[in-house]
Amino acid sequence: MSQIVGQAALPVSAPAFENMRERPSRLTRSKVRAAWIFLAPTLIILALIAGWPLARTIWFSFTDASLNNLSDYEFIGFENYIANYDGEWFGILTDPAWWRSVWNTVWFTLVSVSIETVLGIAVALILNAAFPGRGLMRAIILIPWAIPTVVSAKMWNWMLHDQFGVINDLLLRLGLIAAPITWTANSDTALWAVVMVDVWKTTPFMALLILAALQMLPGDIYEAAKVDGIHPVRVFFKVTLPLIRPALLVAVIFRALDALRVFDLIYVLTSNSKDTASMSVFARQQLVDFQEVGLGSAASTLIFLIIALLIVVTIAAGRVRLGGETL
Amino acid sequence: MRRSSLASLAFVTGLAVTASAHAVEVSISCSALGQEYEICKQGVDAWAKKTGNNVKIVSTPNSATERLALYQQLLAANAPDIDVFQIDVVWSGILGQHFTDLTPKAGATIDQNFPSMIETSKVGGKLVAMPWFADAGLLYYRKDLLEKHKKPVPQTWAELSETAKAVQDAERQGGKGDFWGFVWQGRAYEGLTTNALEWIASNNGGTIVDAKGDITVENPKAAEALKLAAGWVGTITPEGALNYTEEESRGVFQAGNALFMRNWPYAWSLAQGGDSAIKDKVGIVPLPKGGADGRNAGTLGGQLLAVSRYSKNVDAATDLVLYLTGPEEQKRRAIQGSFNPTLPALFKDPEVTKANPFMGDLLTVFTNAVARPAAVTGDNYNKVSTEFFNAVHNVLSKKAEPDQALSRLDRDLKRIKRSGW
Amino acid sequence: MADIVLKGVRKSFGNAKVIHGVDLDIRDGEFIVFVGPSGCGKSTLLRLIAGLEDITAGDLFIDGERVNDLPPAKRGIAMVFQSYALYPHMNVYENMAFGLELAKASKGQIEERVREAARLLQIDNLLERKPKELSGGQRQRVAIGRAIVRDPKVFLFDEPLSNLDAALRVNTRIEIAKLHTDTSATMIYVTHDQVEAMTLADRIVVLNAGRVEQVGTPLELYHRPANLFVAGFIGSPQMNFLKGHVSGASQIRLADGLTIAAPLANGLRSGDDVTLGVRPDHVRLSETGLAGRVALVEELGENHLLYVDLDALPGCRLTARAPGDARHKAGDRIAVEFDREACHLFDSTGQAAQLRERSASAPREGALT
Amino acid sequence: MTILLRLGFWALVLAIAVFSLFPFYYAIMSSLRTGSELFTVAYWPTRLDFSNYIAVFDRQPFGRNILNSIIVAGSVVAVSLALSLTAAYAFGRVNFRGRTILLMTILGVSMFPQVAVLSGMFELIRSFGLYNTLPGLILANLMLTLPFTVWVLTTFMRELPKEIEEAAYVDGATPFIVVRRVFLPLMAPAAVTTGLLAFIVSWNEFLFALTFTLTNERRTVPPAIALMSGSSAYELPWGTIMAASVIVTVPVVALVLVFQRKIVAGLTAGAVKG
Repeated sequence: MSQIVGQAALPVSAPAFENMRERPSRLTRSKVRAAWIFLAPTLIILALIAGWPLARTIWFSFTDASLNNLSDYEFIGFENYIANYDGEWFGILTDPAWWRSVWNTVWFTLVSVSIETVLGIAVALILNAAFPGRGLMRAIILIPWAIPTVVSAKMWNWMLHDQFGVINDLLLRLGLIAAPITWTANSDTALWAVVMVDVWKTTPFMALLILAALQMLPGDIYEAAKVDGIHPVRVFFKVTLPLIRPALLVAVIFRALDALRVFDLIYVLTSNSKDTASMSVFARQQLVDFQEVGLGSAASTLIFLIIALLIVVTIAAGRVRLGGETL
Repeated sequence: MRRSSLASLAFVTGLAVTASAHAVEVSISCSALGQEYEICKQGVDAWAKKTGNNVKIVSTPNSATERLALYQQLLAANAPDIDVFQIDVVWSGILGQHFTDLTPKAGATIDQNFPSMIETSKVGGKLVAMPWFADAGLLYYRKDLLEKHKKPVPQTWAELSETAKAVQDAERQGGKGDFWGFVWQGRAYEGLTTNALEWIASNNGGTIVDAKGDITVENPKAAEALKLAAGWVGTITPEGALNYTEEESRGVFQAGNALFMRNWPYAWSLAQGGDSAIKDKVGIVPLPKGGADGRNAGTLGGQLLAVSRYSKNVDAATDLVLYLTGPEEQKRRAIQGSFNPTLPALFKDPEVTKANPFMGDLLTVFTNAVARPAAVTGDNYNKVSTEFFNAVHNVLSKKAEPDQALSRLDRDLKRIKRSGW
Repeated sequence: MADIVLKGVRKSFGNAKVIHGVDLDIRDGEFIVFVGPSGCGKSTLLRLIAGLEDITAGDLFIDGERVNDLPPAKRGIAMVFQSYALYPHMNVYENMAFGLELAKASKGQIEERVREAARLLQIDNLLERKPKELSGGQRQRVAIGRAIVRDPKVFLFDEPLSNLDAALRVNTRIEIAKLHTDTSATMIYVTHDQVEAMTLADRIVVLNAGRVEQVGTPLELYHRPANLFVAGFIGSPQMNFLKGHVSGASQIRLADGLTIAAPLANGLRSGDDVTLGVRPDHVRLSETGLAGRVALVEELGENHLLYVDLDALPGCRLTARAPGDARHKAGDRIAVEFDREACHLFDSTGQAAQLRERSASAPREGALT
Repeated sequence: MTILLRLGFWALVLAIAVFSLFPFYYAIMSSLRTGSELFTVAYWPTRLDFSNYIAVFDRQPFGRNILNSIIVAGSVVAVSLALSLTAAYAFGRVNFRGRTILLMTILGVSMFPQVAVLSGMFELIRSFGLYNTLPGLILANLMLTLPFTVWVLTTFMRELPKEIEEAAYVDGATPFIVVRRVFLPLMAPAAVTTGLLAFIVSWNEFLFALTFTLTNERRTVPPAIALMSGSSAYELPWGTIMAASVIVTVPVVALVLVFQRKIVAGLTAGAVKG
């Protein structure tokens, strides 16, 4: 291949510049070839472990499959999404419980990810400062994240218990509340309780990623800023924040992805009524509790579409550089 | 492990024909750990010893919904990994098609069980599981406090409300600020269905869906029962109870902070445990009636044993199920683990009543127990139950009036039913 | 050691054309400097030679071999980057040894070459240090050392001194010159600093907007700039430019009543627009010349600069350099004149129109007629 | 002024520590108590009762569960990092057609709720014969960690100075050598951080671990804890669960303490400029 190109290219006599297609050099070609070789294992593994289950889910969303018998189903088009029988509308898109769960999820994501981002930056900035015991602090902030969600959700459920929960006890002792609050039973406070636990649990994730970004910043710009006598707050907004933005956005995107799929926290902490259900809780209920693989898959596909839409908007708004070009 | 290698050794050495016919390995999912595991293991080992087979116990999630999800996953994939499944009474309709019909093998033993237990084990005329042990909702009360305040054990829900209110007020005045009258399971989950079904059934309000499959839940009796229950929240029941499961309510009760509790029989031995604040101060009775003309109705719970269609050793597995659900084993379990037998005869067995003095009283509870409409709604039971507990939860949290909630529930259930369950 | 030939080399990034067909012959052992303003494509051209960018069209030969398709390491080149590009996780020794190691040189050979290069650059006491423990000048030496050990046919320097302070810059410049004498390898050096270009180069290539404006020895470029761009780019302070047009057979008219006698070269006709260029060194103060006002005086010690606004040419500010301390101050009225033979003439397209023969015997004559 | 600042700083550090640690502290407290004690609030241990800790190891092969978790999480991290470091080089430093689409597709994998892919994954694992094996779990967990590690490392890879890579090419390195000898060491802080986060993701993973294993000996820690039960169906062995949680948190803390030195400032310092 390279030989042919080499020979053909020898008698170059200034061809029309505009019509020249870039003829990649050995270096570029070897880089591109290496890139594909490097990507191949990742792509193969992802195609293998994700491709089939995902394709299957999307396919099932157009069928009436039931968990009881997955081999016997019929293709029913968009009926799981929306359908009309005898003047009455059926399908997820007409189900108020679904839209309620969408709203719950989006609200939860917006609130918790915002709080986590701000707190995460603060924690990361503190951990980035040199002080004795910094290593220990790093370990400490990771503890909430290290406790399995299965456990920490139950733990908080216990701590938030209205009768013998330690949170109410503390607040009562501190005189902040007059009577115990029924944190998780009341749908008004339940989602806030979920947000609180989520913030407690995943701020370390944000903090650590932001910390890594901070650590990779060159130190001299800070020295320059110090010499110039710029106020630290200004330095943060004008220098630090723009520089860590790519990493910050990736952290936010992945947190948002997780938050939009929130399941265990809401499942364990709240009463699971329709008022507090998230999209994933809804999907799981259809899929597992009701054996409606078709409906559940449709809900999952809708979750995928909604998340994809939100992420694309985020990426566009944040102007994340994807492979050089701005999306 | 060692056993199976012994078995294969036997195979190699030419004892093959006879040995392999017996030495199969059967795996059973019985409850995960602790005392229940021990008791299960003893029974299983006894059978293994008797038949020469191996039994592997597979532990499954403690939470009912997670366990059901796991079962569905395994069964939907036709996986032969578990031969014998321990299932909840309300799952027979959902999972029934994956299980073998035990009728021919079980034969006469079927009729020795509580009819309600057999009813719930049947799907489309086939016996898909054998009853293993029974459960039913009970009313726990504080003997000492009722005596102290000179109140009788309530016979109706109305009486319970009054007594609870009176004692609660008195106790609170006596300095126990966080004392409550009555705790139960109000979280929007299956437990609420069992609780609410007790209120409605005891008030002659039916069982949501009747045996013929007709939706009966929209009726004044049911609305009346829900109205009463909604009145408890915030007065004799903490608002937090709207997110309580069994353990949270037991927590409040066992800490001595409640007069009444609705719970399953399991709480008895714990409340009587050495470190319990209310040891020897607790009594249990059937749940109250809805009124003078009502009835005592505890929701029927309990577990069944079923044999997977995909099992490679259906015969051995069936044998194991029949052994475990047989009178001998049930008696042993009743004596050693306080598991309530599904065979009425055992409640009068002197050895059993000696070990569990309260068990004699439970016979009436079980005979009167009300079954959830699981068998009749089949696949759709979870949907029915979910709609039901969501509707009830709305009433309890004062988001809807009972009439209104029940009428909407009726509509939603009809929508689920459409052309039939 | 190798000669390098570029034939019609072009480069574009997408639709943006960066190099517009460069032909260049670089002789074996020559020290070539690419200069030009930023964005002129000089770094790109160097990276094309290095193989770090793909050549869009045209051919590149090193030592007679066409190397368009060869990866950098196979071209027999070594490169010193503006930012040094040291491997931060390796110490100095490892940094210098990395290339040899990849070329599968023996341990002893690596050791010998690295030590020798280090001695040459006087960094043999730093071999164990990590880059972050070095000063800027030391890092630059390591970067050069990394190039030396590979014993390349061609050295490529991409503005290697621009991050150093003035004193260090001069020192390192001299060392690079010495390196060239010692190794007699072909060197290509990119800079925007004309002092570096003038002092180091055998020949300078002046680039502008992706085109070669002129190639020549430093003095050729200084004395005989081929066009307005080169004339303006080489020499500091910049050459003065006076606009005018050809009047008659041998006169250039700068303004009404202001003409210069100039024997015209062929090609220019009466009425053509031209530009007259005079270097500040050739502008003399006089009693009688072009009258003007001193706008600004800059004292440089050994000489001084006067910026003069000419009365006759409004908007034209002339720079003059004179030795010693200034005897004038801003606002003073003075007159200037310049030698005719020191003048450069450019036609309307900016090309040098008239290369005057320099003869010592040419009569010195006032510009003003 | 500076003293005030310092005080404020330490107050902040303290606040963060308390916020992070209090629930964990409460878990330790709970793990030292049994029975009805658990239903009362206490801030200090009244007595040290380690019976819960003994029970954790007594009632199930918990040591084996921890080992399984370490094997699974460790392998997942190793595989994820190995794959995503090379993939990040491709995404971050090479211009090739379809790069953006591929990156978005990889992100898309993370957009399906876990429960939706569960049954497909279940069939897949079974068809590979990996049901109830640790490799099966490792494979499944890659789906959770790989998109994340690829994206994060790509971002960091892009931030590295271009000249260092070019210098390596001039020195004769192949893309693979560039990744291994030059970028890998420079990416250490990011790789350690990402690896740590991926480790915890895998360490905490519950749904796959529960569904794809059947026997106690093959279970990882989260399902093992979730499957702990009291002596009867409804009783939650709170003390034991808390004890188990405390035990499993220790390895992670140790891991952080060991690796946090790698997360140090300015590994790229001295690479460029002066």
